[in-house]
Amino acid sequence: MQKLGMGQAINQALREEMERDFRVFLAGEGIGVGIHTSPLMPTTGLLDAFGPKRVKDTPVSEAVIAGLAVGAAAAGLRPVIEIMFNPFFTLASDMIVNHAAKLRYLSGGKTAFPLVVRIKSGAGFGAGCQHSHNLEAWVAHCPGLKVVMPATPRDAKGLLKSAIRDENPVIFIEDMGLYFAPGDVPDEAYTIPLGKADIKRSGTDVTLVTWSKMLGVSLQAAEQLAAQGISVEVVDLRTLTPLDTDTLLASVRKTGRLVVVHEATRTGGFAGEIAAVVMEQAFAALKAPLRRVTGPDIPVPASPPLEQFYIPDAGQVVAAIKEIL
Amino acid sequence: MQKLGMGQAINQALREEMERDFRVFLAGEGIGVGIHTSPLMPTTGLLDAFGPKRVKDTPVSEAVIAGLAVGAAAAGLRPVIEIMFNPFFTLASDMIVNHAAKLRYLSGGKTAFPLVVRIKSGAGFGAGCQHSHNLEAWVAHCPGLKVVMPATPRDAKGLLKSAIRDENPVIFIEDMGLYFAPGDVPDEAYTIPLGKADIKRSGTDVTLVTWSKMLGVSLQAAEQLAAQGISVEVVDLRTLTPLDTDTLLASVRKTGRLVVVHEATRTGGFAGEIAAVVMEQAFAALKAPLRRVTGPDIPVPASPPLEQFYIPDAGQVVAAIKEIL
Amino acid sequence: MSIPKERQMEMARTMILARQFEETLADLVRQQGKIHGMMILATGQEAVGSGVCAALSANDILITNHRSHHHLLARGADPKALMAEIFGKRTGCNKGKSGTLHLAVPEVNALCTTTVVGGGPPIAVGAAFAQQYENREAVTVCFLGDGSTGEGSVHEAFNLAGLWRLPVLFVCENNKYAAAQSYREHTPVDSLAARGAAYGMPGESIDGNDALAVFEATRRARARALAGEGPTLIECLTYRWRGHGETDHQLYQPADEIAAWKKKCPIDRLVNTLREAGALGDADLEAMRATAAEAVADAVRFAEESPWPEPQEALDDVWVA
Amino acid sequence: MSIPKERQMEMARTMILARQFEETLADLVRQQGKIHGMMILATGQEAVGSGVCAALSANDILITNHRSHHHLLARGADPKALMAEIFGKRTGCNKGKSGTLHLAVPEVNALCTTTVVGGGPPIAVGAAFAQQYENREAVTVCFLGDGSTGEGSVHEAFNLAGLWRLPVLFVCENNKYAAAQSYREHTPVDSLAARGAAYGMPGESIDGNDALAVFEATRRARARALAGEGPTLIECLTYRWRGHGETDHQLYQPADEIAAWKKKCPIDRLVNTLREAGALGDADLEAMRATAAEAVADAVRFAEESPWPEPQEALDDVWVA
Ligand SMILES: Cc1ncc(C[n+]2csc(CCOP(=O)(O)OP(=O)(O)O)c2C)c(N)n1
Ligand SMILES: Cc1ncc(C[n+]2csc(CCOP(=O)(O)OP(=O)(O)O)c2C)c(N)n1
Ligand SMILES: [Mg+2]
Ligand SMILES: [Mg+2]
Repeated sequence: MQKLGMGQAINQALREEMERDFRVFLAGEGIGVGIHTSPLMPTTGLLDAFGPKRVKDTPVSEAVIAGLAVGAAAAGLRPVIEIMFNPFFTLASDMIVNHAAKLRYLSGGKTAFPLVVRIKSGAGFGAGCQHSHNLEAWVAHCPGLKVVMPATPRDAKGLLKSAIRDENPVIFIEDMGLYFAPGDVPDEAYTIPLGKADIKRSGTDVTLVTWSKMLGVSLQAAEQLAAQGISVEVVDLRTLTPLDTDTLLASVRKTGRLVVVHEATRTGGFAGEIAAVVMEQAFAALKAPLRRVTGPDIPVPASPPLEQFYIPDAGQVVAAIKEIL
Repeated sequence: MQKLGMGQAINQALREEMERDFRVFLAGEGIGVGIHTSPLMPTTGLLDAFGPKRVKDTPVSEAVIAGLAVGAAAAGLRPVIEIMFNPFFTLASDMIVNHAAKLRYLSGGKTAFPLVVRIKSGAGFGAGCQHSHNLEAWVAHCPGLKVVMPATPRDAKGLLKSAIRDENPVIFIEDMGLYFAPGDVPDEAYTIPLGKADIKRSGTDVTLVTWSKMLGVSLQAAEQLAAQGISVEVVDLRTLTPLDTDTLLASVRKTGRLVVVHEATRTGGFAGEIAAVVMEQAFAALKAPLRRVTGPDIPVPASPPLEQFYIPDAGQVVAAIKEIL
Repeated sequence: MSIPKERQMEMARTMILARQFEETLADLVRQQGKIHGMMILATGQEAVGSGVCAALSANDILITNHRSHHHLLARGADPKALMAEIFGKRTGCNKGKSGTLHLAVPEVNALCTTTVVGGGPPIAVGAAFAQQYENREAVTVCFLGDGSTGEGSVHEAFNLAGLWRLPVLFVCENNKYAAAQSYREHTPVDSLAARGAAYGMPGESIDGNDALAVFEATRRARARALAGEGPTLIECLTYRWRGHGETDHQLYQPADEIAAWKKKCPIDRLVNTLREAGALGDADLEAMRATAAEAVADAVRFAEESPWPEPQEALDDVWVA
Repeated sequence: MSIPKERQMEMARTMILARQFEETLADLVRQQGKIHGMMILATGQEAVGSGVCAALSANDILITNHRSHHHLLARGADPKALMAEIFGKRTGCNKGKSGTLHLAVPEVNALCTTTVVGGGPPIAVGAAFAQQYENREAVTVCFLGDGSTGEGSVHEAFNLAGLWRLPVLFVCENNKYAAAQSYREHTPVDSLAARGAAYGMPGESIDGNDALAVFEATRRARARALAGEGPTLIECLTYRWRGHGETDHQLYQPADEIAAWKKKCPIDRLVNTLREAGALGDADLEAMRATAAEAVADAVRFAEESPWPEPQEALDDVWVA
């Protein structure tokens, strides 16, 4: 088994899919010649491996990067584009939301837009709110888009490969805080299907639903609570849409308690969707109020102590769980 | 008491605030010279009344319309801009979300952005999903923005006046389906504070939370159920953020049952937030599962029967309520 | 290089068809009230659609905008399927999902119509990229309006197309208005074509009511694109006879301006040229008109007789399963 | 019109201050590891900030971008408050909310710094609109990079400024790179200034390492703007000595290119001109350097000694109550 960071795992997925299918190409800002040369970054080395025809450095133009993907997909290619930081998704959002997500429907099913939008995301690198703004709830509210948010190198690789092979537009959100920590990645070829959550830790007292970087925080909390005899089931959604309601509901029916953890700001975050689904479909099983552990309703501040305050930590998760036990 | 459509009520609010404060100006596409001359539309006649200096027809350029508002607000004016249809908010979203909402925070409270973004919204006019896409959940997920969605002419006028006087950026979403039906509007001057929900009908058996055009559907349903002895309390949020949790929770604590009705698509819609708040803070009072009545998870289709299928109706609301009684 | 006669005849035929198709639509909306929703017509601009499409090959891709009927009919889309779609019927080319505003007809390589102003050019850049990537002997044509050049997305697309020398033709229909706003109220310069220079792209301003000039400009630009010389911006100067949409009162369009442009009718112009060249006799013209009328009548009949979609069908076609 | 001596001295002073301030920052980040996050420096570009700001009045508004220290110092922002902000301290000009990337200093009418590339021009258009609306005797200056011209928002802003003849100066620092991408890899034309023509706006390309030329161009453009003649695009040709940010390895910048530009140091250039004109002696120069060094040392001391914000303070400043 290889040990790879999530950046490297993504790099492997891109490489393998590009080797497999000539129609796959990459476009984005600084994905070929970049300012970083770390081998841990997701696109390092791909320009050398595949050449400037397939690895396209673009101008600073998020709308046309996204348009490039939409048009190229319509015309038969399989674009994988990168949005450098999540807040810049706004600039691509017309192309993704009004076009990639809708044009197939508008054609009555005659066209398809098999494209992947990789978005680098997350707080924690001190650049402030114009670089750090978790907007997964936006895309998860758009029929026609699938939304994937891996938490481990293994999942990232398998899910990205599925995303590239999917015939629908997929938003693939990568928390940059996960690029560097190594994790197990199988040596042999594999994919992981979209739309399947993964129980990263089983438990019986409370269901903790999370995704992306907050998985680590959640597992830490679960570990701490285990020492106190509290058994936490940690459900890593992996894919926000389509949402794996079966896994979610089965877990809540078992534990009767729900905590949702995400880094995005609270109000209007995707925890609300989880809450609604559970309250609709597993109400009878619920024994306690919901708790959300999320970023507060503020922009991400730049100063280190302020940014740390923003990011949810294991202590908050432990406290939230204890409140409802 | 005057009888005005919501378009006229908005027109009056704009007029009064422009008369009151020279710093208020309007900008948008076709807000001065437009293709429609109906006196029922919100900006009709304002160019004649205030001249081209204060009523600015712009090119088709949503990003700079929004930037105009951000910069003019920073420099001391009080802009009210219009986004012609909600899906085009995407094109303005960087300016609104990364700038209007964040720049005050980034300045450490030294600057302020007193601006209003009026967005024309809603399904039902047969133009399809690139014109109709309810995206209030996006803006409600952005700290730094207030989000107002009036359901009656009276509320629209009073809320818009408050929005224009507010020192923060306010997103004011108008369902075009409400422009024409007349309603009571006080003759004397008044404002309605942001952040206060309004109980449009009191009841004891179930709390129905809604906003904007779905208020009408909800009241119809309540009427029908009243005839069957079922007492529905209809809470019109009016402002999504800041959310009036007091009114919301008091109602649910009274009735023990919650239904949320919105026109936006279901997954990731703002009903999730309502569900989460209730499940967190009024869990003990809940007697039954949540029901959401919303647009289905599809783009808004153009063909009349398909579009009708998209829009939630009173029958669906009645059925949802009966399921949880 | 002269224009083959059959191309000239094709242009006349498709212009007449587009005119009749749209006049019928106007009547269906205004007099008969049979069609729901916005109705955006291109009456007076037919030479652009027909001139461009006559110069293309089957492999070429079309990306068009909210004012698209003349493009699509010129490209050979089936009038029945278009009409049924505009009515919102299940037999429409997009099963009623699109309506008149976003007609997609991949059968004739018209891959998408977007009604987001400025939405087309970035997508066209993507389609042209695919053609370049796979060395297809083909170009992409993108129709855009004068008003759309206010959108940043158009600029981004021009810039990337110029930079990567993509095989794309930006055909700008400058019909003097963006909704109720006249050209110089939305753009600070007289020539849109001149903006090509800002992107290393030739820009040409032509008489958009002269189908033959449009054809020639398209042929030249297409040849350049196929030779790897990159994109071209073609500004077609034309005029919108009718309102922005059928509910528009056109109060901002001076009556004499409309009248003057009606005198420059693109159909009369081509027909007269062909007549003078002896290429088109009265009988030919009558036959063309009759064929068009029949096609439109058939289309309306087909649309009216077609069933509405079942409400539940709204749930289909979001996803590729 | 000659440039008042005191202005020339001011330019020399602020350039020297900016250089020292940023060299100290580089050291704090690289050697001392005392500052967290991105660090984007303008070393080599100081003439742009200083030349522009020396030509402005107190009422003029500044909108700047991610590479802003030289603009803000030239504008007269307090080095202590800037340094403390860059450290993330509570005494920073933005209480630690902004860090180095979005410094806002309304005290000197620098209303906003946006690190969204292309975000500044639309906002500058709004500020200039306010000035025009209230007939203020003032202009807005917007700094932007060569790479930012790829963004559609910049085009929309240029178009509206040209259309409404707004009193705005778009000062484009063409430092030859947008992150790792060289100018001709992101833009298909040689001159950005020439793009002004597409918006009915004069475009001027000047030597951005010549503070006096920058001053003159700014003065001219400002006068035009105040006379109601609208915006100007000033392209300042300059060069980024250091990497895009302090973690950049600069592998894509040829060593001889960097060396050649270092020979064109904008500070040496102005200093030599002033020396030759007899306006600046050795002692004056030494004094300027010493004053700058002291100001920077004070700023660092202030920043280091200042308290961190309390975590809960993150909750403040979102709303006007
Ligand atoms: C992004 C966006 N903004 C606004 C509109 C509303 N709108 C539809 S067509 C139009 C005018 C477009 O003018 P032009 O590009 O000249 O095309 P024309 O209608 O003249 O063919 C406007 C503003 C839209 N559809 N999309
Ligand atoms: C919208 C957006 N896209 C991408 C980035 C990442 N980024 C930051 S600076 C930069 C390059 C900007 O180049 P230029 O405008 O020439 O300014 P310079 O850095 O050379 O001063 C990029 C791509 C960003 N900050 N904003
Ligand atoms: Mg037009
Ligand atoms: Mg640069």
